Amino acid sequence: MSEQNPLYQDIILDYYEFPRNRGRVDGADATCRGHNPSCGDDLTVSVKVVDGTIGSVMWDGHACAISEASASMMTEAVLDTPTESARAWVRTVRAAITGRGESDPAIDLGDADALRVVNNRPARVKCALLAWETLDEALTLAAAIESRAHTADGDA
Amino acid sequence: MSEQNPLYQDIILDYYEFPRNRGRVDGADATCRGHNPSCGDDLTVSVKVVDGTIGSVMWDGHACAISEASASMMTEAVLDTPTESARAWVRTVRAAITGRGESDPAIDLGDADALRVVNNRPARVKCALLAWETLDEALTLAAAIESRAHTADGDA
Amino acid sequence: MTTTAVRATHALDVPAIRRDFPILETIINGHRLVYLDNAATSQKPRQMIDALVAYYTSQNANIHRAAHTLAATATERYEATRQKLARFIGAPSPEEIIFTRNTTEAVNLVASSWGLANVHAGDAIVMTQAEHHSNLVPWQRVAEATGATLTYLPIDDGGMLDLNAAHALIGPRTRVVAITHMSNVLGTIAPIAEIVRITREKAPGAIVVVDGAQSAPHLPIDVAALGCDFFAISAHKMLGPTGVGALWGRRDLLEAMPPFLSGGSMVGHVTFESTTWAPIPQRFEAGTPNIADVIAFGASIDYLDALGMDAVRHHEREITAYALATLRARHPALTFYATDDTNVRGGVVAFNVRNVHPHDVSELLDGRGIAIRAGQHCAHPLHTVLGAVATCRASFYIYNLSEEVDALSEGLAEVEKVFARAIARPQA
Amino acid sequence: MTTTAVRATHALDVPAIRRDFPILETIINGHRLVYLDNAATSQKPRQMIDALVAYYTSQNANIHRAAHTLAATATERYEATRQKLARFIGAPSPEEIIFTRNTTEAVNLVASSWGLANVHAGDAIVMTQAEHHSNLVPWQRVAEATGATLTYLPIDDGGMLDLNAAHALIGPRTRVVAITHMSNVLGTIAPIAEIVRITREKAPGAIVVVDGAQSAPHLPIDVAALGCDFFAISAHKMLGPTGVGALWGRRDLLEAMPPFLSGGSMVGHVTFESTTWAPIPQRFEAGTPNIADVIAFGASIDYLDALGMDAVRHHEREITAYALATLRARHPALTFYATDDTNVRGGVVAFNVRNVHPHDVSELLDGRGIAIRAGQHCAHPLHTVLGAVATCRASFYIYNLSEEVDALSEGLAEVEKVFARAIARPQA
Ligand SMILES: Cc1ncc(COP(=O)(O)O)c(C=O)c1O
Ligand SMILES: Cc1ncc(COP(=O)(O)O)c(C=O)c1O
Repeated sequence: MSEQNPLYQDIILDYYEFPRNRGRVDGADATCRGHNPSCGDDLTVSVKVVDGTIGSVMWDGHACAISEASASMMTEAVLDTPTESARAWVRTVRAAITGRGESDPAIDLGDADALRVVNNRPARVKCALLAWETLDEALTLAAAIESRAHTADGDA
Repeated sequence: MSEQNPLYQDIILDYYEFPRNRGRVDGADATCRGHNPSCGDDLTVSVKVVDGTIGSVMWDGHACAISEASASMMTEAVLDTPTESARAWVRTVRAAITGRGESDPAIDLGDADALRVVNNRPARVKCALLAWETLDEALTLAAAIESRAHTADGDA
Repeated sequence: MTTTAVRATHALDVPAIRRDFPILETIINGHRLVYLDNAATSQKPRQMIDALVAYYTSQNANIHRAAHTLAATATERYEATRQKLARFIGAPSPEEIIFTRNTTEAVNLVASSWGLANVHAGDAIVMTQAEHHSNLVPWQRVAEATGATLTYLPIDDGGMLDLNAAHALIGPRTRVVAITHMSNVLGTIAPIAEIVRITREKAPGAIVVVDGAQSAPHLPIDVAALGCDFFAISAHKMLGPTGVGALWGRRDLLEAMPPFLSGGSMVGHVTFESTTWAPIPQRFEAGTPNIADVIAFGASIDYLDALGMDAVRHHEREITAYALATLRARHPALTFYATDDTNVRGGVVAFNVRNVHPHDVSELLDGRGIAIRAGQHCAHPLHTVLGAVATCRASFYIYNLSEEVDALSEGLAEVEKVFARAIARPQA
Repeated sequence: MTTTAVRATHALDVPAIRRDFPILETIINGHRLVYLDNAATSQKPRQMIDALVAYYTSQNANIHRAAHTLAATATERYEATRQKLARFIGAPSPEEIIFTRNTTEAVNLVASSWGLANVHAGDAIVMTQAEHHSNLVPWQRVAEATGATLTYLPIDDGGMLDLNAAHALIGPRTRVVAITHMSNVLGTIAPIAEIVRITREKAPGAIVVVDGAQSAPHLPIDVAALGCDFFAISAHKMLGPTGVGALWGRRDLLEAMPPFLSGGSMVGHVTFESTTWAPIPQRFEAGTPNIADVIAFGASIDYLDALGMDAVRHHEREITAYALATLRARHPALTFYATDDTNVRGGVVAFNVRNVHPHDVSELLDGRGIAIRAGQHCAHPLHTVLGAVATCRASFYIYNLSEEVDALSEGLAEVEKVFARAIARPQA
């Protein structure tokens, strides 16, 4: 661990070096790409929703250690949870990192609590949030596709 | 006369207040307009050349005291002189005012010598030269018209 | 900011303000500078100059593209000015503020990006007779490129916009209404909210573009209350550095507009084949912006904020009224071109001395250290309307004293002495 | 200018130079700043900062339009920078220099004014794979507007322009050759004179536009010797203020070009119906220019002139060679992207640490006060060619010391320690 730089805590480096759920979900309901043009972070999140619960979620791409560690943490946190709790996770991580918005008191961030190190570092906040925001988008997309499918069913 | 400002010598004010040869030459060979967009000086010089000599020359328009005085001085200086001497006058005045270019040692500037007051005043040099430069243009134009007329004669 | 010039009341503490402007100590031709050319550019408080020096001596870095500390700090401070300016002019969001070089570039941005995409042959572009070239020539070019027609709303004898004419001339074909908030020659203030109301009623598809170059430095501005679509300013006229201007635009319009200049920083992703654009405001800020000056402009806004724009306006009404009364009383050979009513005018005063060219007036005043402007003030067409080849223009700001009006009057007395015989003649 | 750093010999007196740059004393995260982000923007000598302060505290006025003393002086000093810059880059005449905000605007000016008027469907615009977005996106937009095609000259493994490809790809349909003199990622120098020769032979109707943003600060420039048609620079990369750039263009081309932005100062005469344009360079400088910064840029040019651009180049070759040798020797996990031959490259060094994202490298270096840049450096397409998501970039200038290269190396050792396990894996 770096003595100078609190960003690179063991837990973050560990997630970076041993990525969890890296890859693409086969037959994903939604796949979204998150891009941070200023530094080149580029992550893709794919997700499969089964009966309102996140059945599979993976991330892929290349980004900085904070971004990639955060992406692994994200997949661990929301796998097998209802999409509503996954949304609550996104809000809670966002609140923890930016100090803005509501957090869900029922959620214990666990390892993801380490992401707070980017507090007050605007340039790194984007990195830490990238996977979470991209998940959020993917869930919105999945819901939209789902509801369109239902409407189509109704029409048929 | 202004104690503060050497520009407004009696001789310049006199020319300004009692303009010489102001108006337009009837049946002019060439009429040119000189414009100084930064301050709004706007002078028109018209000239009639008879047997290579300036038979009539007048100026018209509105400009600052230096410009207008200079225009009156110009008409007095070159009236009834051969166009070649008029050109030499233009060069000599230009050299006196800007310190650049050749002057004709045979020319005694007379009243126009007062225009030297604009030396080192780039913004006013344009004013003092405006009528002279415009005369220069008018003479060039008159010569071009004349030579075209001759060519036309030759062709006929 | 801690300025010594902050006052709770409505009156500016002008002597305290003057101490913040080092240039006011300058000696010009043997006299202490009397700076009455504020419509051309304002002078600068040491707070702005100090901000520039601080930036270059301890904070300088390129922004937006790096994570190193200097760059992150510079980015934050650059964006802070965007927030300050948004608040200062009542813009709903800082993302609606685009930094440009000056008002001229801001108007060009609208004319080129919105205008070329939305104005069509047969459409009408409506301006006023009092426009500065910067809010006129770009629209002439749009008209030429698109086949639109040009309409100029007339001004009346007091230099005020003729609202009846606006009612008559703004109509369903109108696509752009481009209008100067405060004339840089006459000082008169256009009734923008009323023009917007007429435009919305008569020409719902039209945009209202306001040239705020002269108003933002001198009047409290609330673009939301004005109701216009675009508002353009220049920092250098409002205590800020040269090289910075801004365009405020309504978010929905900006978001639908194609880029203006292109290059670094305004893109999303670039491939050899094609390019996606960044969101606003970055989409309209191509290349390395004028970082230092935008940051320093923040100090100028702070300064005006601390004075209070109501107090600024109050001071200018007073000094303008004093100037008009003094000059009219003491100098019968002067012609003025606009109403004296300071309810509807600011501190720009155009005049002429009978039979004396403005250039000569300004020359003689300059000999006494008094800086006014002589010429056509980038408003050639207006001068045709006024029937004046050129005009003299004195213009006031927060640091001007009534003593400086007196100095101007004494200077004009010298002009009258030098040109006594010319003035005695009837008007040429 | 009296700089303590002037030397008659070929070696720069770097310690003396450093005393002219106050920011180099700044403490960043507990360490003295090591500024290696010069390709993004250079730091500023006190001579430039002093010129700014002097301008705002005793000379500030708008230019070109008034006869009062301040305005006349400001005009002269503004024009003096034009003369200095013309001399500095070997332009035949100061009238061929147009001041812009930055390189980006300079390229946009050519693309918009010359390009839209002269490029037609089926014409080819030839660039290189190494272009900065600022010399790429504007040409993509010209192609889109006109129906022209885009061709990119490839670079070889050493990051050098492939001249054989230039011979093959520049042809009779070529109308524009737009090329970066020195790559802002690779540091490699393009053989401009040779490209011009090929262009004149193969495509006599084409213009050669050179992006000199990275070359003008670091190499002696002689546009007449290069033989190109346009040359664009940014002052902020060459010791000057932000907010100033310049375009040099061949007089006959500039004189035939329609205006770019329009408004005040760039007109001849304006009527309600139409407008005539001012001669060059005024035609291309609409509105109040960045007067203060142009004047201050004059001090930066004086500073570089006093050092001598040969000496600047010599210093940068030395420090670049030292950096490449040191980093290659001590850091086997580093990948570089260009030739080490300092005959054909300048002091911009892109690299990557195996399996470590550039953002993390720059973050750890920043913790030690070392400013480098991480990302795609406004060259997305080039990064595709390099097969790198992003790169780290260290870039040197006149004030950099070999000790700073050593500090960079120590910082990279920390990166290697923190990311030891990731680096030990094979390349991802
Ligand atoms: C090669 C090159 N071209 C163009 C630019 C753009 O310069 P600016 O951002 O000053 O317009 C840069 C720098 O960012 C550059 O390095
Ligand atoms: C009313 C008005 N509009 C536009 C401008 C143009 O401003 P700038 O030259 O800063 O672009 C000016 C000032 O010159 C002005 O007074």
